[in-house]
Amino acid sequence: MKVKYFAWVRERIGKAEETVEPPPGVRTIEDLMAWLAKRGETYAYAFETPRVIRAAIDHTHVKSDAAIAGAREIAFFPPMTGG
Amino acid sequence: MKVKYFAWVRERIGKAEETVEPPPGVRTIEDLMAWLAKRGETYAYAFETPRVIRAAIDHTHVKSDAAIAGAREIAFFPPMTGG
Amino acid sequence: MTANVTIRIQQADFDIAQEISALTEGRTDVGAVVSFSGICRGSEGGETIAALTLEHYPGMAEAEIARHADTAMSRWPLTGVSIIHRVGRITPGENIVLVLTASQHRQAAFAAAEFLMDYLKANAPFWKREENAGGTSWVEARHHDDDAAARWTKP
Amino acid sequence: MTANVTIRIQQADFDIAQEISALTEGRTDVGAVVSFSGICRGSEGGETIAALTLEHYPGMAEAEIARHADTAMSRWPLTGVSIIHRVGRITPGENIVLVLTASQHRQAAFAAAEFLMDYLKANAPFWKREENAGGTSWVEARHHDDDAAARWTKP
Repeated sequence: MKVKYFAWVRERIGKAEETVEPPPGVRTIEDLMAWLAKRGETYAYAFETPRVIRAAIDHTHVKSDAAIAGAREIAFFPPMTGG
Repeated sequence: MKVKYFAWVRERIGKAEETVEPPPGVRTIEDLMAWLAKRGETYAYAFETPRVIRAAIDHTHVKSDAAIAGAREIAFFPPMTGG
Repeated sequence: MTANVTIRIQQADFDIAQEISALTEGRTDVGAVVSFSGICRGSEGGETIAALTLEHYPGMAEAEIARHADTAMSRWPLTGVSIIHRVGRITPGENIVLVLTASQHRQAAFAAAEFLMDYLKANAPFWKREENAGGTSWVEARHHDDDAAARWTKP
Repeated sequence: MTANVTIRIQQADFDIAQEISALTEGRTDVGAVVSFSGICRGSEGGETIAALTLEHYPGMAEAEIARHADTAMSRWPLTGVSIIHRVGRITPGENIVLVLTASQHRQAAFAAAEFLMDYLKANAPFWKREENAGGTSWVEARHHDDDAAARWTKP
Protein backbone atom coordinates (compact mmCIF):
# COMPACT_ATOMS: atom_id res chain seq x y z
CA MET A 1 0.00 0.00 0.00
CA LYS A 2 1.01 3.57 -0.62
CA VAL A 3 1.71 5.75 2.42
CA LYS A 4 1.84 9.56 2.24
CA TYR A 5 3.19 12.04 4.76
CA PHE A 6 2.41 15.74 5.07
CA ALA A 7 3.75 18.82 6.88
CA TRP A 8 6.07 18.01 9.80
CA VAL A 9 5.39 14.28 9.54
CA ARG A 10 6.82 14.48 6.01
CA GLU A 11 9.73 16.69 7.14
CA ARG A 12 10.68 14.41 10.02
CA ILE A 13 10.59 11.25 7.90
CA GLY A 14 12.31 13.00 5.04
CA LYS A 15 10.05 11.72 2.30
CA ALA A 16 6.57 12.54 0.98
CA GLU A 17 5.46 9.01 0.10
CA GLU A 18 6.51 5.42 -0.17
CA THR A 19 5.10 1.95 -0.72
CA VAL A 20 5.11 -0.35 2.30
CA GLU A 21 4.14 -3.99 2.91
CA PRO A 22 3.22 -4.30 6.58
CA PRO A 23 2.94 -7.86 7.98
CA PRO A 24 -0.55 -9.35 8.56
CA GLY A 25 -0.54 -8.47 12.27
CA VAL A 26 -0.68 -4.77 11.40
CA ARG A 27 -4.44 -4.30 11.27
CA THR A 28 -5.27 -0.71 12.24
CA ILE A 29 -3.96 2.81 11.72
CA GLU A 30 -2.54 2.62 15.25
CA ASP A 31 -0.75 -0.65 14.44
CA LEU A 32 0.63 0.88 11.26
CA MET A 33 2.02 3.92 13.09
CA ALA A 34 3.71 1.65 15.64
CA TRP A 35 5.13 -0.51 12.87
CA LEU A 36 6.37 2.50 10.86
CA ALA A 37 7.94 4.03 14.00
CA LYS A 38 10.31 1.01 14.10
CA ARG A 39 11.66 1.61 10.59
CA GLY A 40 14.34 4.01 11.84
CA GLU A 41 15.17 7.12 13.79
CA THR A 42 13.40 9.54 11.46
CA TYR A 43 10.21 7.45 11.67
CA ALA A 44 10.50 7.12 15.45
CA TYR A 45 10.75 10.93 15.63
CA ALA A 46 7.76 11.48 13.31
CA PHE A 47 5.54 9.06 15.25
CA GLU A 48 6.83 9.82 18.76
CA THR A 49 3.40 11.13 19.84
CA PRO A 50 0.96 9.07 17.74
CA ARG A 51 -2.15 10.55 19.39
CA VAL A 52 -1.53 13.97 17.77
CA ILE A 53 -1.19 12.47 14.29
CA ARG A 54 -4.23 12.37 12.03
CA ALA A 55 -4.78 9.77 9.35
CA ALA A 56 -6.79 9.34 6.17
CA ILE A 57 -7.56 6.17 4.22
CA ASP A 58 -8.24 6.72 0.53
CA HIS A 59 -8.86 10.46 1.07
CA THR A 60 -11.23 10.07 4.03
CA HIS A 61 -10.41 11.04 7.63
CA VAL A 62 -10.29 7.98 9.92
CA LYS A 63 -9.68 7.33 13.61
CA SER A 64 -6.65 5.43 14.86
CA ASP A 65 -8.64 2.21 15.36
CA ALA A 66 -9.73 2.12 11.70
CA ALA A 67 -8.88 -1.11 9.86
CA ILE A 68 -6.37 -0.71 7.05
CA ALA A 69 -7.38 -3.83 5.10
CA GLY A 70 -8.04 -3.00 1.46
CA ALA A 71 -6.62 0.54 1.68
CA ARG A 72 -4.86 1.79 -1.43
CA GLU A 73 -3.49 5.02 0.07
CA ILE A 74 -2.99 5.89 3.71
CA ALA A 75 -1.86 9.37 4.77
CA PHE A 76 -0.42 10.66 8.05
CA PHE A 77 -0.35 14.33 8.95
CA PRO A 78 -0.57 16.82 11.83
CA PRO A 79 -3.86 18.57 12.73
CA MET A 80 -4.92 20.72 9.80
CA THR A 81 -4.38 24.47 9.68
CA GLY A 82 -6.05 25.56 6.47
CA GLY A 83 -8.53 28.32 5.86
CA MET B 1 -42.11 72.43 14.03
CA LYS B 2 -41.26 70.70 10.79
CA VAL B 3 -43.05 67.43 10.01
CA LYS B 4 -41.81 64.98 7.36
CA TYR B 5 -43.60 62.05 5.77
CA PHE B 6 -42.11 59.06 3.98
CA ALA B 7 -43.22 56.17 1.76
CA TRP B 8 -47.01 55.56 1.81
CA VAL B 9 -47.56 58.09 4.60
CA ARG B 10 -46.10 60.72 2.23
CA GLU B 11 -48.12 59.37 -0.73
CA ARG B 12 -51.42 59.36 1.17
CA ILE B 13 -50.94 62.89 2.52
CA GLY B 14 -49.64 64.11 -0.81
CA LYS B 15 -46.71 66.07 0.54
CA ALA B 16 -43.23 65.27 1.82
CA GLU B 17 -43.01 67.90 4.55
CA GLU B 18 -44.70 70.88 6.10
CA THR B 19 -44.48 73.17 9.09
CA VAL B 20 -47.21 72.79 11.69
CA GLU B 21 -48.13 74.58 14.93
CA PRO B 22 -50.06 72.09 17.08
CA PRO B 23 -51.92 73.54 20.09
CA PRO B 24 -50.44 73.10 23.60
CA GLY B 25 -52.65 70.08 24.36
CA VAL B 26 -50.75 68.05 21.72
CA ARG B 27 -47.95 66.64 23.86
CA THR B 28 -46.92 63.26 22.43
CA ILE B 29 -46.35 61.60 19.08
CA GLU B 30 -49.71 59.87 19.55
CA ASP B 31 -51.42 63.22 20.20
CA LEU B 32 -49.74 64.69 17.13
CA MET B 33 -50.94 61.83 14.89
CA ALA B 34 -54.51 62.25 16.18
CA TRP B 35 -54.30 66.02 15.61
CA LEU B 36 -52.84 65.64 12.11
CA ALA B 37 -55.52 63.05 11.22
CA LYS B 38 -58.12 65.79 11.64
CA ARG B 39 -56.52 68.10 9.06
CA GLY B 40 -58.41 66.50 6.19
CA GLU B 41 -59.27 63.36 4.31
CA THR B 42 -55.75 62.63 3.06
CA TYR B 43 -54.42 62.92 6.62
CA ALA B 44 -57.22 60.78 8.01
CA TYR B 45 -56.32 58.11 5.45
CA ALA B 46 -52.57 58.31 6.23
CA PHE B 47 -53.13 58.02 9.98
CA GLU B 48 -56.09 55.61 9.89
CA THR B 49 -54.06 52.92 11.72
CA PRO B 50 -51.68 54.92 13.92
CA ARG B 51 -50.19 51.85 15.62
CA VAL B 52 -48.46 50.75 12.41
CA ILE B 53 -46.84 54.15 11.86
CA ARG B 54 -43.33 54.73 13.15
CA ALA B 55 -41.98 58.10 14.23
CA ALA B 56 -38.66 59.83 14.68
CA ILE B 57 -37.86 63.04 16.55
CA ASP B 58 -34.78 64.85 15.30
CA HIS B 59 -33.52 61.74 13.47
CA THR B 60 -34.01 59.34 16.38
CA HIS B 61 -36.65 56.58 16.51
CA VAL B 62 -39.21 57.22 19.27
CA LYS B 63 -42.28 55.45 20.62
CA SER B 64 -45.76 56.89 20.32
CA ASP B 65 -45.77 58.15 23.92
CA ALA B 66 -42.63 60.26 23.38
CA ALA B 67 -43.02 63.95 24.23
CA ILE B 68 -42.72 66.31 21.27
CA ALA B 69 -41.75 69.41 23.26
CA GLY B 70 -38.62 71.01 21.84
CA ALA B 71 -38.60 68.88 18.66
CA ARG B 72 -37.33 70.61 15.53
CA GLU B 73 -38.20 67.83 13.08
CA ILE B 74 -40.70 65.02 13.49
CA ALA B 75 -41.06 62.28 10.87
CA PHE B 76 -43.79 59.70 10.28
CA PHE B 77 -43.29 56.61 8.17
CA PRO B 78 -44.25 52.94 7.76
CA PRO B 79 -42.07 50.12 9.13
CA MET B 80 -38.74 50.21 7.36
CA THR B 81 -37.82 47.87 4.52
CA GLY B 82 -34.18 48.69 3.78
CA GLY B 83 -31.21 46.39 3.41
CA MET C 1 -4.05 51.36 13.93
CA THR C 2 -7.40 52.99 13.66
CA ALA C 3 -10.48 51.45 12.10
CA ASN C 4 -11.61 52.49 8.63
CA VAL C 5 -15.26 53.47 8.51
CA THR C 6 -17.12 54.26 5.29
CA ILE C 7 -20.84 55.03 5.10
CA ARG C 8 -22.44 56.08 1.85
CA ILE C 9 -25.98 56.39 0.53
CA GLN C 10 -25.89 56.74 -3.23
CA GLN C 11 -27.76 56.13 -6.47
CA ALA C 12 -24.70 54.66 -8.20
CA ASP C 13 -23.69 51.01 -8.02
CA PHE C 14 -20.64 50.04 -5.95
CA ASP C 15 -17.53 48.02 -6.74
CA ILE C 16 -17.03 45.37 -4.06
CA ALA C 17 -13.37 44.70 -4.95
CA GLN C 18 -12.55 48.39 -4.66
CA GLU C 19 -14.34 48.68 -1.33
CA ILE C 20 -12.50 45.62 0.04
CA SER C 21 -9.18 47.11 -1.11
CA ALA C 22 -9.99 50.31 0.76
CA LEU C 23 -10.28 48.29 3.99
CA THR C 24 -7.15 46.19 3.51
CA GLU C 25 -4.66 48.22 1.42
CA GLY C 26 -1.44 49.07 3.22
CA ARG C 27 -2.27 47.22 6.41
CA THR C 28 -1.24 43.74 7.52
CA ASP C 29 -3.42 43.40 10.61
CA VAL C 30 -6.52 42.27 8.68
CA GLY C 31 -7.02 38.51 8.65
CA ALA C 32 -10.66 38.30 7.60
CA VAL C 33 -13.03 40.32 5.44
CA VAL C 34 -16.70 39.45 5.23
CA SER C 35 -18.84 41.09 2.58
CA PHE C 36 -22.59 40.93 2.25
CA SER C 37 -24.23 42.11 -0.94
CA GLY C 38 -27.97 42.40 -1.12
CA ILE C 39 -29.27 42.07 -4.67
CA CYS C 40 -32.66 42.90 -6.22
CA ARG C 41 -34.45 39.65 -7.10
CA GLY C 42 -36.74 39.19 -10.07
CA SER C 43 -39.59 37.67 -8.12
CA GLU C 44 -41.02 37.52 -4.63
CA GLY C 45 -43.42 34.79 -3.57
CA GLY C 46 -44.00 33.76 -7.17
CA GLU C 47 -44.78 37.29 -8.39
CA THR C 48 -42.52 38.95 -10.94
CA ILE C 49 -40.80 42.18 -9.90
CA ALA C 50 -39.86 44.65 -12.64
CA ALA C 51 -37.95 47.01 -10.35
CA LEU C 52 -37.63 48.39 -6.85
CA THR C 53 -37.48 52.06 -5.99
CA LEU C 54 -35.74 52.85 -2.73
CA GLU C 55 -36.57 55.94 -0.74
CA HIS C 56 -34.68 57.06 2.37
CA TYR C 57 -34.78 59.70 5.06
CA PRO C 58 -31.73 61.86 4.34
CA GLY C 59 -29.84 62.79 7.47
CA MET C 60 -31.50 60.20 9.67
CA ALA C 61 -30.42 57.27 7.47
CA GLU C 62 -26.76 58.27 7.66
CA ALA C 63 -27.05 58.89 11.42
CA GLU C 64 -28.73 55.53 12.06
CA ILE C 65 -26.16 53.63 10.02
CA ALA C 66 -23.26 55.45 11.71
CA ARG C 67 -24.72 54.63 15.12
CA HIS C 68 -24.97 50.94 14.20
CA ALA C 69 -21.42 50.94 12.82
CA ASP C 70 -20.22 52.42 16.14
CA THR C 71 -22.12 49.75 18.06
CA ALA C 72 -20.54 47.02 15.91
CA MET C 73 -17.07 48.46 16.51
CA SER C 74 -17.61 48.55 20.26
CA ARG C 75 -18.87 44.95 20.33
CA TRP C 76 -16.30 43.30 18.06
CA PRO C 77 -12.60 44.01 17.44
CA LEU C 78 -12.99 45.31 13.89
CA THR C 79 -10.32 46.95 11.77
CA GLY C 80 -12.89 48.40 9.39
CA VAL C 81 -16.54 48.67 8.40
CA SER C 82 -18.06 49.87 5.12
CA ILE C 83 -21.76 50.25 4.51
CA ILE C 84 -23.11 51.41 1.18
CA HIS C 85 -26.85 51.60 0.59
CA ARG C 86 -28.25 52.48 -2.80
CA VAL C 87 -31.41 54.52 -3.35
CA GLY C 88 -33.49 55.21 -6.45
CA ARG C 89 -34.70 52.71 -9.04
CA ILE C 90 -32.99 49.31 -9.04
CA THR C 91 -33.77 46.45 -11.43
CA PRO C 92 -33.45 42.69 -10.81
CA GLY C 93 -29.85 41.52 -10.64
CA GLU C 94 -28.59 44.92 -9.46
CA ASN C 95 -26.95 45.53 -6.08
CA ILE C 96 -28.96 47.20 -3.31
CA VAL C 97 -26.68 47.18 -0.29
CA LEU C 98 -23.11 46.32 0.70
CA VAL C 99 -21.84 45.62 4.19
CA LEU C 100 -18.13 44.91 4.67
CA THR C 101 -16.48 44.05 7.95
CA ALA C 102 -12.75 43.47 8.48
CA SER C 103 -11.06 42.00 11.53
CA GLN C 104 -8.07 39.97 12.62
CA HIS C 105 -10.25 36.89 13.03
CA ARG C 106 -13.23 35.51 11.17
CA GLN C 107 -15.75 35.21 14.01
CA ALA C 108 -15.78 38.96 14.67
CA ALA C 109 -16.12 39.79 10.97
CA PHE C 110 -19.02 37.35 10.47
CA ALA C 111 -20.90 38.38 13.60
CA ALA C 112 -20.56 42.11 12.91
CA ALA C 113 -21.71 41.76 9.28
CA GLU C 114 -24.82 39.81 10.35
CA PHE C 115 -25.56 42.29 13.12
CA LEU C 116 -25.29 45.24 10.72
CA MET C 117 -27.51 43.61 8.10
CA ASP C 118 -30.17 42.69 10.68
CA TYR C 119 -30.21 46.27 11.92
CA LEU C 120 -30.30 47.78 8.45
CA LYS C 121 -33.31 45.62 7.57
CA ALA C 122 -35.28 46.49 10.70
CA ASN C 123 -34.18 49.99 11.71
CA ALA C 124 -32.55 51.99 8.94
CA PRO C 125 -35.06 54.46 7.42
CA PHE C 126 -35.31 53.08 3.89
CA TRP C 127 -38.49 52.01 2.11
CA LYS C 128 -38.88 49.85 -0.96
CA ARG C 129 -41.60 50.31 -3.56
CA GLU C 130 -42.05 47.43 -5.94
CA GLU C 131 -43.09 47.56 -9.60
CA ASN C 132 -45.00 44.42 -10.48
CA ALA C 133 -47.77 43.21 -12.75
CA GLY C 134 -50.39 45.02 -10.65
CA GLY C 135 -48.65 48.40 -10.79
CA THR C 136 -46.60 49.57 -7.84
CA SER C 137 -46.87 48.72 -4.17
CA TRP C 138 -44.86 49.36 -1.02
CA VAL C 139 -42.98 46.34 0.24
CA GLU C 140 -44.31 45.24 3.62
CA ALA C 141 -41.93 44.87 6.55
CA ARG C 142 -41.41 41.31 7.67
CA HIS C 143 -41.78 40.44 11.37
CA HIS C 144 -38.97 38.05 10.73
CA ASP C 145 -36.60 40.99 10.26
CA ASP C 146 -37.62 42.52 13.59
CA ASP C 147 -36.94 39.19 15.28
CA ALA C 148 -33.54 38.96 13.61
CA ALA C 149 -32.62 42.44 14.84
CA ALA C 150 -33.94 41.72 18.33
CA ARG C 151 -31.63 38.74 18.88
CA TRP C 152 -28.66 41.14 19.21
CA THR C 153 -30.23 42.93 22.17
CA LYS C 154 -31.14 39.83 24.17
CA PRO C 155 -29.25 39.61 27.48
CA MET D 1 -32.37 26.66 -11.63
CA THR D 2 -29.39 24.64 -10.56
CA ALA D 3 -26.77 25.76 -8.08
CA ASN D 4 -23.35 26.94 -9.25
CA VAL D 5 -20.49 25.16 -7.51
CA THR D 6 -16.84 26.13 -7.96
CA ILE D 7 -13.97 24.54 -6.05
CA ARG D 8 -10.38 25.43 -6.86
CA ILE D 9 -7.01 24.95 -5.19
CA GLN D 10 -4.46 27.19 -6.83
CA GLN D 11 -1.22 29.12 -6.39
CA ALA D 12 -2.60 32.24 -8.10
CA ASP D 13 -4.56 34.95 -6.34
CA PHE D 14 -8.29 35.25 -6.97
CA ASP D 15 -10.51 38.14 -8.03
CA ILE D 16 -13.49 38.39 -5.67
CA ALA D 17 -15.57 40.58 -7.99
CA GLN D 18 -15.14 38.09 -10.84
CA GLU D 19 -16.07 35.17 -8.60
CA ILE D 20 -19.20 36.97 -7.35
CA SER D 21 -20.20 37.74 -10.94
CA ALA D 22 -19.88 34.06 -11.81
CA LEU D 23 -22.48 33.27 -9.11
CA THR D 24 -24.93 36.03 -10.00
CA GLU D 25 -24.57 36.78 -13.73
CA GLY D 26 -27.66 36.04 -15.78
CA ARG D 27 -29.83 35.00 -12.88
CA THR D 28 -32.36 36.99 -10.89
CA ASP D 29 -33.06 34.52 -8.09
CA VAL D 30 -30.05 35.57 -5.99
CA GLY D 31 -30.88 38.03 -3.22
CA ALA D 32 -27.80 37.70 -1.05
CA VAL D 33 -24.12 36.96 -1.57
CA VAL D 34 -21.78 36.53 1.37
CA SER D 35 -18.05 36.45 0.76
CA PHE D 36 -15.35 35.57 3.24
CA SER D 37 -11.74 36.32 2.39
CA GLY D 38 -9.00 35.04 4.65
CA ILE D 39 -5.88 37.17 4.42
CA CYS D 40 -2.27 36.54 5.57
CA ARG D 41 -1.53 38.78 8.56
CA GLY D 42 1.87 40.32 9.30
CA SER D 43 2.01 39.19 12.90
CA GLU D 44 0.59 36.56 15.21
CA GLY D 45 0.63 36.98 18.98
CA GLY D 46 3.11 39.87 18.71
CA GLU D 47 5.55 37.97 16.50
CA THR D 48 6.26 39.20 12.98
CA ILE D 49 5.43 36.84 10.11
CA ALA D 50 7.42 37.22 6.89
CA ALA D 51 5.34 34.72 4.91
CA LEU D 52 3.23 31.57 5.08
CA THR D 53 3.72 28.54 2.89
CA LEU D 54 0.62 26.42 2.41
CA GLU D 55 0.84 22.73 1.68
CA HIS D 56 -2.15 20.54 0.85
CA TYR D 57 -3.04 16.92 0.17
CA PRO D 58 -3.95 16.89 -3.53
CA GLY D 59 -6.99 14.79 -4.25
CA MET D 60 -8.15 14.63 -0.67
CA ALA D 61 -8.35 18.42 -0.27
CA GLU D 62 -10.64 18.77 -3.30
CA ALA D 63 -12.76 15.81 -2.15
CA GLU D 64 -13.13 17.16 1.40
CA ILE D 65 -14.08 20.62 0.18
CA ALA D 66 -16.60 19.20 -2.30
CA ARG D 67 -18.13 17.08 0.45
CA HIS D 68 -18.54 20.14 2.68
CA ALA D 69 -20.00 22.16 -0.19
CA ASP D 70 -22.56 19.37 -0.73
CA THR D 71 -23.40 19.35 2.97
CA ALA D 72 -23.90 23.13 2.90
CA MET D 73 -26.20 22.86 -0.13
CA SER D 74 -28.30 20.18 1.53
CA ARG D 75 -28.64 22.22 4.74
CA TRP D 76 -29.37 25.65 3.28
CA PRO D 77 -31.24 26.75 0.13
CA LEU D 78 -28.18 28.03 -1.76
CA THR D 79 -28.06 29.12 -5.38
CA GLY D 80 -24.27 28.85 -5.47
CA VAL D 81 -21.07 28.15 -3.57
CA SER D 82 -17.48 28.98 -4.53
CA ILE D 83 -14.46 27.94 -2.54
CA ILE D 84 -10.96 28.88 -3.63
CA HIS D 85 -7.98 27.95 -1.46
CA ARG D 86 -4.49 29.10 -2.35
CA VAL D 87 -1.35 27.05 -1.78
CA GLY D 88 2.34 27.93 -1.97
CA ARG D 89 4.09 30.96 -0.49
CA ILE D 90 1.85 33.83 0.58
CA THR D 91 3.06 37.11 2.09
CA PRO D 92 1.24 39.41 4.55
CA GLY D 93 -1.68 41.24 2.98
CA GLU D 94 -2.23 38.53 0.36
CA ASN D 95 -5.38 36.45 0.11
CA ILE D 96 -5.36 32.85 1.38
CA VAL D 97 -8.91 31.63 0.97
CA LEU D 98 -12.24 32.70 -0.48
CA VAL D 99 -15.67 31.32 0.40
CA LEU D 100 -18.71 32.67 -1.43
CA THR D 101 -22.28 31.66 -0.78
CA ALA D 102 -25.32 32.89 -2.69
CA SER D 103 -28.95 32.46 -1.75
CA GLN D 104 -32.36 34.09 -2.03
CA HIS D 105 -32.13 35.27 1.58
CA ARG D 106 -29.33 36.48 3.78
CA GLN D 107 -29.61 34.04 6.70
CA ALA D 108 -28.83 31.01 4.52
CA ALA D 109 -25.89 32.74 2.86
CA PHE D 110 -24.37 33.84 6.19
CA ALA D 111 -24.86 30.49 7.91
CA ALA D 112 -23.44 28.48 5.01
CA ALA D 113 -20.36 30.70 4.69
CA GLU D 114 -19.59 30.37 8.41
CA PHE D 115 -20.16 26.62 8.28
CA LEU D 116 -17.80 26.24 5.32
CA MET D 117 -15.06 28.36 6.90
CA ASP D 118 -15.29 26.48 10.21
CA TYR D 119 -14.96 23.17 8.36
CA LEU D 120 -12.10 24.37 6.17
CA LYS D 121 -10.18 25.48 9.25
CA ALA D 122 -10.66 22.22 11.15
CA ASN D 123 -10.96 19.50 8.50
CA ALA D 124 -9.57 20.43 5.11
CA PRO D 125 -6.10 18.92 4.61
CA PHE D 126 -4.00 22.08 4.39
CA TRP D 127 -1.03 22.98 6.56
CA LYS D 128 0.62 26.35 7.10
CA ARG D 129 4.33 26.85 7.68
CA GLU D 130 5.30 30.25 8.98
CA GLU D 131 8.48 32.21 8.26
CA ASN D 132 9.37 34.34 11.25
CA ALA D 133 12.39 35.76 13.05
CA GLY D 134 13.33 32.31 14.39
CA GLY D 135 13.30 30.62 10.96
CA THR D 136 10.32 28.55 9.92
CA SER D 137 7.78 26.66 12.00
CA TRP D 138 4.53 24.81 11.38
CA VAL D 139 1.47 26.69 12.57
CA GLU D 140 -0.24 24.81 15.39
CA ALA D 141 -3.91 23.91 15.11
CA ARG D 142 -6.16 25.81 17.50
CA HIS D 143 -8.64 23.88 19.66
CA HIS D 144 -10.88 26.85 19.11
CA ASP D 145 -11.22 25.87 15.44
CA ASP D 146 -12.28 22.33 16.35
CA ASP D 147 -14.91 23.75 18.68
CA ALA D 148 -16.15 26.09 15.95
CA ALA D 149 -16.50 23.17 13.52
CA ALA D 150 -18.19 20.98 16.15
CA ARG D 151 -21.05 23.42 16.73
CA TRP D 152 -22.52 22.49 13.33
CA THR D 153 -22.85 18.82 14.27
CA LYS D 154 -24.60 19.37 17.59
CA PRO D 155 -28.14 17.94 17.68
